[in-house]
Amino acid sequence: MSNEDLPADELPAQSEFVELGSGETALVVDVEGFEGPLDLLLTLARQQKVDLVKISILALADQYLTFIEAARKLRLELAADYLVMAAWLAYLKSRLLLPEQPAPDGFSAEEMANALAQRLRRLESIRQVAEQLLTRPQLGREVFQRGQPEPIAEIKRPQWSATLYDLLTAYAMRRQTKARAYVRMSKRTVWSLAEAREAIERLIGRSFEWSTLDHYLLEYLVEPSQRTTVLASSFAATLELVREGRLEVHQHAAFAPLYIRARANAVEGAAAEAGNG
Amino acid sequence: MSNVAEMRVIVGDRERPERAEELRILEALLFAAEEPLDEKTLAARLPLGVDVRALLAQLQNEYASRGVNLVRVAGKWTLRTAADLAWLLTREATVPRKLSRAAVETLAIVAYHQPVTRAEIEDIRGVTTSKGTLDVLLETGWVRLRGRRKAPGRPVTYGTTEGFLSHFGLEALTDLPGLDELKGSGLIEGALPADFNVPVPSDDPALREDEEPLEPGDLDLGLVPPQDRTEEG
Amino acid sequence: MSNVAEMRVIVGDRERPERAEELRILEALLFAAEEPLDEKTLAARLPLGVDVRALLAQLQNEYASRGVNLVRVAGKWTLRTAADLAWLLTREATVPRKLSRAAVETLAIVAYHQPVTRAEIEDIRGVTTSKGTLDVLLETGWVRLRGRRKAPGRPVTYGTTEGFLSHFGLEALTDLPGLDELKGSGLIEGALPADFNVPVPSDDPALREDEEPLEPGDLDLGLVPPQDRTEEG
Repeated sequence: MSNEDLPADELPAQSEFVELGSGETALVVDVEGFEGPLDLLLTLARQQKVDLVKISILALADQYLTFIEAARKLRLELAADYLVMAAWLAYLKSRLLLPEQPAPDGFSAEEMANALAQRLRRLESIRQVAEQLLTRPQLGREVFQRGQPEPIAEIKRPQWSATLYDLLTAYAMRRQTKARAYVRMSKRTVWSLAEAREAIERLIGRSFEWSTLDHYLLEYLVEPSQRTTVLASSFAATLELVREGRLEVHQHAAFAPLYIRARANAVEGAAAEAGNG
Repeated sequence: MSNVAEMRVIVGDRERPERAEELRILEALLFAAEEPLDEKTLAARLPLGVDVRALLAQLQNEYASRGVNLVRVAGKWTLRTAADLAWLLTREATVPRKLSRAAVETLAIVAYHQPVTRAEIEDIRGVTTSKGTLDVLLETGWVRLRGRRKAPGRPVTYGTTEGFLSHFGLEALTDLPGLDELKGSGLIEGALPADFNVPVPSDDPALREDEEPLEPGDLDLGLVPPQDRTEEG
Repeated sequence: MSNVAEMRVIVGDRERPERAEELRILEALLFAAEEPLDEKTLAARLPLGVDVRALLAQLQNEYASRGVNLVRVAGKWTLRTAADLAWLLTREATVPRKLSRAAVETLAIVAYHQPVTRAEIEDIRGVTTSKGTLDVLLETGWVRLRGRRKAPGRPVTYGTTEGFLSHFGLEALTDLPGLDELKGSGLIEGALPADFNVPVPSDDPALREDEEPLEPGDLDLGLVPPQDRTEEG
């Protein structure tokens, strides 16, 4: 036999050959080349050169067993599958040779043999159709699609979404924040003590002349609405600065103008401080 | 006319059996090629002595009226979709996008305070509103240009559309909650100045007394999408 | 010669408006596409009320004698080079990896006996199918996991894909070569239980009565590189 009649598109590497010396058929087999016991059986069956329907299972079983015997003598490693098949064929052979008797599993030897023949036919036919399939023009081998397809460009159109809740939350939040911001603005019309103190320190500076607090305030803070708060804060800040010994304050009588001036030593001290800073 | 048609039929019929095998080869080569092919490459695949240039001219002519044309680019030949069918090769896809916070806020202000100018929106929001924000809102189809305010600079006034109502599931603009409802739902809470109010919105399409109509050309402002915006997303 | 050419040019010019625009669009779509298109997709790009099937038939006829043919694979339409020009084009083709004999046989069994389990494949081949063989087939994209057989062990069922039909230029699974003979000789039933008398292979994505859906994770089986899988587990 030869491997050429195998419907394979790829022949296995011929690694090992076994020649059976019996003579009647020069059986050259490559164990590595078989795809399992069924494949081996199919190859052997083809040697009977008859339709698989009319195959002699008995002869086939003999051939298979001969092959396995030879392979074992040569200490070829055979997969368990092959040996299982051999055992089963030996059993089948014995059944076929004996007069028919009811089998333990309910199948007659004839039925078992037919089932095997059917399996072989099925394998052979699938190989035939596989071969036919492969002879079809294949994409990328015999037929080609467009080499430079022109892909469809996607123009993305945004579909905007927002919920009524988003809308109302955003609106309420913004209006509210804005409204609160105005309230804070109106508080600025009050002059804080810190602001007053900073202003007085800045205004009097190094002036050692007596001058009225009113004079300073009217000159620099003319807005009438702020006079009260400015005067109150300034007076409080002035008293604090006096307590710290940085200002001198003088008043002739109740409700008379307040005179203030910087204290000389305090200014020196402050100047020294500023120098250090 | 019928003469021409007849002639075509005859010519067409005669052409088919005469059509050179070389033309089939040429067209298969050009179809399968992954890049434009030059005449030398094509000639190498054709029977010796074939006039490649003449064949290409014939093929080009055959394809001229078809959906695919044989064109020459950089001295090489390739099949290309006919230029007038380029639109076939684009597909519009809608991409869901969420409005930015600034846009949602501006939209709400337009809804409640319409007709409203950009300066008024900015005054309410307390921040500058970018041109892009209003453009996006115009693109949504929820905001429209109403007219112009009769005031120095004649600023454009904005209002909402029917599309706005339908997107937000409002039967009418007056369905927008008022101050009491906003307070009731907890969206506005805490102390507010006495003069704080939420206007009763109206999208009456009739221009108000202080509005005048838009001029032709004003409408183009936000309705024609700039080319790049479509690609952006 | 110059006369004929001239005549053709004139006819060509007159022809342009006469050839249905729909045919140009159809041809452009099919030329541009990266993969076969179904009639629905084509119809969506054509004017309403156009008989797509009739147009396709006309186009198929027009292209029948050309170097590029309009063919139907997996129920979809695509342009492909004429099969008789294979000799011309194979030279530059990157030949896809050749399948082993075991893989080819397994592929055929999956195609003709689907939905089929690994045990059934092994029964037909009479040999254990290595995991690698099925992996290779899954990798080609021609074979897919369909579901699980409602049977002890819930084995996975395999079937072919559209890519399989497309690769072998089959319009449908019923076009498989030799299918009728296989059916006639009763060799197609394979190991299907007697009460499921379905004598024809089917790649219908709908699961059969004796199949149940895959679970999430099953699909990773052949698609994730093996080393990742082992790390995971």
